[in-house]
Amino acid sequence: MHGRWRVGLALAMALAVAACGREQTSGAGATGPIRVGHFASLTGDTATFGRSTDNGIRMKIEEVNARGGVLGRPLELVTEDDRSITEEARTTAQKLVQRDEVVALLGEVASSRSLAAAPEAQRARIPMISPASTNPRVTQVGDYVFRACFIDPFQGAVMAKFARETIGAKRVAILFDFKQDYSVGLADFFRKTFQSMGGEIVADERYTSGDIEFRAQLTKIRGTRPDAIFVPGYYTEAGLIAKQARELGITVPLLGGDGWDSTRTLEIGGSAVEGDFFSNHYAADSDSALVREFVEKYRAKYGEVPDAMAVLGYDAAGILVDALARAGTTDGPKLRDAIAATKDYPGVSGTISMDPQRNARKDAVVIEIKDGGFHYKQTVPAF
Amino acid sequence: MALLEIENLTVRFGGLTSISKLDLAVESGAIVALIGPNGAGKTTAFNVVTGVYEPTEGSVRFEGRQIGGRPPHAISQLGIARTFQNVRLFRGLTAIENVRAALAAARRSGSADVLRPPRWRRREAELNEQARSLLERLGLAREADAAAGGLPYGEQRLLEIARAIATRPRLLLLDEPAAGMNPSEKQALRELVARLREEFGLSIVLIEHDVRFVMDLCERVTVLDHGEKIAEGPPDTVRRDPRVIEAYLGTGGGAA
Amino acid sequence: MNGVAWGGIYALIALGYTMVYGVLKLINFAHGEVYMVGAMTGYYAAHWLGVAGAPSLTGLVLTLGASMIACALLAALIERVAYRPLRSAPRLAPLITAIGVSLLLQNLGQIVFGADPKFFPTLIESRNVFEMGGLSVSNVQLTVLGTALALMAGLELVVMRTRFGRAIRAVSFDAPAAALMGVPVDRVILGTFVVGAMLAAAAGVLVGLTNPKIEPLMGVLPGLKAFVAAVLGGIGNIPGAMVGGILLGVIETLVSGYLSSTYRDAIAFVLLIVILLYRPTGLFGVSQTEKV
Amino acid sequence: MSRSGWITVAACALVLLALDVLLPRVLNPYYATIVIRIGIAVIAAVSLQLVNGFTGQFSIGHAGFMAVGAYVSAAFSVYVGAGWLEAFAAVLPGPLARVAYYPMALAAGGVAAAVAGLVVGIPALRLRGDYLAIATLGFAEVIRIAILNVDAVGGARGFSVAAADHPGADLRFEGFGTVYAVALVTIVVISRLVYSSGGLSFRAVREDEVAAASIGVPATRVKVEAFVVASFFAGVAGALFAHSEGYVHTNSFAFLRSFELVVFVVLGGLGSITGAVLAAAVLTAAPELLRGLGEWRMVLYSLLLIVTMLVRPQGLLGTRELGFDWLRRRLG
Repeated sequence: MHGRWRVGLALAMALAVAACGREQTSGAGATGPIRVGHFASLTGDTATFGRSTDNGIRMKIEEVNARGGVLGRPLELVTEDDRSITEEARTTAQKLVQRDEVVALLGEVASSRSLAAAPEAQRARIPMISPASTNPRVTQVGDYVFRACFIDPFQGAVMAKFARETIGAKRVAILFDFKQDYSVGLADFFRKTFQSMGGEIVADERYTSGDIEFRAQLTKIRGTRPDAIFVPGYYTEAGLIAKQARELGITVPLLGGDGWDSTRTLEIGGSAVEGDFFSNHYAADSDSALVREFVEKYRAKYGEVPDAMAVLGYDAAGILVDALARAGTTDGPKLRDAIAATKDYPGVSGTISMDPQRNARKDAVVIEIKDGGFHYKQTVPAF
Repeated sequence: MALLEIENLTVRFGGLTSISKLDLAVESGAIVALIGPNGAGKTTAFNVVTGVYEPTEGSVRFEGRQIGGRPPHAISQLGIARTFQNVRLFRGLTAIENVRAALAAARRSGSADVLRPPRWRRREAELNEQARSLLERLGLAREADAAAGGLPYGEQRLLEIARAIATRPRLLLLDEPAAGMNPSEKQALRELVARLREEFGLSIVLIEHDVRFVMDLCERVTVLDHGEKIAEGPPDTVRRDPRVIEAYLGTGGGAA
Repeated sequence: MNGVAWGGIYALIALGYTMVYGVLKLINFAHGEVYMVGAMTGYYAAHWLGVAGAPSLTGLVLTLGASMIACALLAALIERVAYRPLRSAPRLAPLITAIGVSLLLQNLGQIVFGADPKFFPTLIESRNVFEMGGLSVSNVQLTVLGTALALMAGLELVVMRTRFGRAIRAVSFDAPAAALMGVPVDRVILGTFVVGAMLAAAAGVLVGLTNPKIEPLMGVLPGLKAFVAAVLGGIGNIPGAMVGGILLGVIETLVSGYLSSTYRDAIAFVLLIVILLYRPTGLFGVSQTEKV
Repeated sequence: MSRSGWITVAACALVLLALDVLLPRVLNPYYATIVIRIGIAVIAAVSLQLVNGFTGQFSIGHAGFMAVGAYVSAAFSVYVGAGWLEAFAAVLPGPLARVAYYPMALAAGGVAAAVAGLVVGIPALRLRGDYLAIATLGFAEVIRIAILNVDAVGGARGFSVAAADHPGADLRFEGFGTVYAVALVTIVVISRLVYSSGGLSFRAVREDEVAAASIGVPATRVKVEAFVVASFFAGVAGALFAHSEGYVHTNSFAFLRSFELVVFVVLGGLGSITGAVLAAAVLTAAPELLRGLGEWRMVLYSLLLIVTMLVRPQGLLGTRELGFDWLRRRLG
């Protein structure tokens, strides 16, 4: 019994130490480093995304610091984990704003968590840039909320155009993740655009994130004989869907969105994803010097090819740094105005301007999966 | 009219007949014993009367009302209380809480409990007083605030009786109240049962193995064996009944 | 067909729940995480043993063996540290340590294995061995089902024919009495955990074969559903868990195939509720009428 | 209620009002959010204690009723209440209009959850022990998935508690006073329910259902009552959650939340209201307090659970109440 009490005591002390641990680092004065907050899912369901954006952001911040920082001050990145939990995104954002006194917030990838946190940024008058939340409502929360990516309607429309014009598909089946608003949104806008271009949606099937079994839906889709299948989900399921589709003898190309952008798609899909296409924010094999340089540096630093989340994290941090320099101050409202005025910022994911709704306006690329790799297929310009 | 009238009662579980065509009447104010070897169906009879089991056939009437098949709590509210063979107290509650629970069970009012108007306080004090006096009458006053589960076995049996009486029954069913008691405790219990009948105007049916225990306590004895009534009458007659002797000896019971 | 393979996996996990429940009346919420660790150690074992690159049956057997041993050790450790000290505690106390262990393994898993999903190596080259109409059967599915059935048959043999099995049944029936009869209750309980964990480990490896995405949180939902399957069959009842698991797998697949995947997760629970309302102790559960 | 009772209530109201005004000035929004979440967790935990701790029924689906409360109250506010709030604001000063409106939103959530509790409770409470547990879990998941499929409350996109057609109506509400007043009401109501002679029925059912029936306690009805009352307060907690967060998503009410509530109740001590309060407060704050540990924080959190349970198998307080006699004298 004594042993047990001792363990309990040790734990209690660890708790106390942990509780006090961060307290000493408060107060970013006008001369110290400029603090930037990043709230992300470093653990939990969508840990991959949070880790990638954090890598991208960290890389950008280090680059800026190596060049002497901004406004004559170094940048300091404070990242907090929200465990992929909706309401914890809000507390992490508050913690960064209140305790770490960050000048701006970067995050989240998942739209639901961005929506939960955005009101806090708005209220504190601290600009927030979401690297990759594509749901239109995120930036509608208020004028301090921005995003570094295009929105679902655009991406859905891009793939609809691609399917109709480039592939020449007339009949398309949709298989989407009804629990991810991202997937639901893409499917919606794909459907609308594709139909308005004279195409026909022959099947509208659903799955749930976390599923590993799609044969039932795919069997139904097979019966409708589509020219292509739109699968606007995340890579975690896309590869499996492709694999099971091929097993069932479905040979038409699968089309996806930026959620496919992960080496995992290849790893799991293997030969099954060959000949499929997806829309993305950038193509790693693009001939743009900016992209090449970024990919090389990223690979040297982290030992892997950056996915879109890393790129968007990098660009979100880039937009912020650019705006800080133009604003000449860390003052929230002025920084907000500077971000809103972003025009033709040369990001890795394209040339970015903020539109009046605070969405990044830029081109999308379509990637083809060929020879076990991602290859640039074509650019679909912003419209 | 008898207080409790059981007519032609049969209880079957699957293919097993536990009680067969039992007739039994308990007059108001009587103390009746139900005896018989293990598995004779005595406790089953109690369970049917208190609504734990439904009769397969036959009728159970209490004060002229058909009660067979009614839920246990409703039967309790009509005025039948019981104790259990294997003592079922609310072990985590104190002795007095066990009694108060029974005093208050039938007249609960959640809104009064929450709002606690002055009359609620008066009633609460009253219940407390009643519970205490009941414990006193059973010699448990000193244990009022002790956890029921921690009481000595004999006191647990007494507390269970107190709890049963707290429901203000007219008929009290005691299932082997003397089990596990030594002779002097048994003697005390016998006196107590007799006294309770007087003080609370009860009719009592008790299940007992020990024929001697019921001898000078009960007016009538009913003997069950294998679910059937094999004898009925005043204790002395029943004791000499050859079928009773056979039933007891046949199961090797030296209880008689 | 695929539903049957899935059902086999649910059944394997459900067995662990049911056996532990049988001997301890404990819902071992950490069981889903043992399954996760089974898949993870299978992943590492396959790479370490060098069988990841070359699909072979020996590779599969070796991987299965390695992960079953690893999980057996893990389960023994969990039982010893988190459950045994609470043997005489209130019934819900070990339930909370079970939840604690479950959280611990999830979070440690994200640190030790990394939070990113991993992809289980191909231990069997997939091909269709049978196809008819909409029904196709792959050799992977057959392997999964075959292994699951073999393990279940093995378990049945152990439980019905060995001294250890008798001891398990004795403890399930009445632990204090079994102890009086000289059954080493502590060792039997430990053994039950170990056997359950080995089955869960096997389930983890088998899942890796059909659906290679594995990650530290993969145990949560299958763990819960396997528990549902165990209750469906009547918790504490070994054949019940097998039938419950396979039933759940088949029904889920049918529902997402013919109705809508939207309701697939809900259907498991709706089904459960309906069955419980009609048979309050599961399909094969013995209704225990309390002696009054 | 006696005069001293009224005085106590008035004093409590004053203190809460003072907190409402003062705390936002003292605490930054980050701590404020944590303090509010603690209040909400306390309400949910104490209400679950009535079912699990006092009536002895094992429900592990309490989050489902929070979800009902959260979504119904949020939908009520967005589609109906926003208009009322605007109408109130036309005749009353802003804060007063909000004070007048919020009880309605909370009541909407509470009543909806209570109805859900009744609908679920009547069939489910026939089940016993672990079968009941799994059925409640099942109902909670079914409720959650059903909500996920209702487009009017956002489905998978989540639901913002803001009415587009009534921009003037600020539906978010983050008053400490309100949350803690509700928490206090919950604690008082539930402790008065169980700590009274009539309330002994709950514990009698917990201790022995057969014996309880034998003294005239309608066991099934008592269980359903406990379930409905608990669901009501869970619904109120959900409503508070929705209005203080300003955005709700079904993910917040998954079975993990239900488990968390069960942990509060068992860790605090089954049958102890103050125990549930204590455990809910500590365990809600812990993940935030442990942030300094980085990725190890949840590891430590789970170790904390395990070790506490090993050291105190009966829960932090067992069935005792912390300073309850004092509180009872004050409020009685």
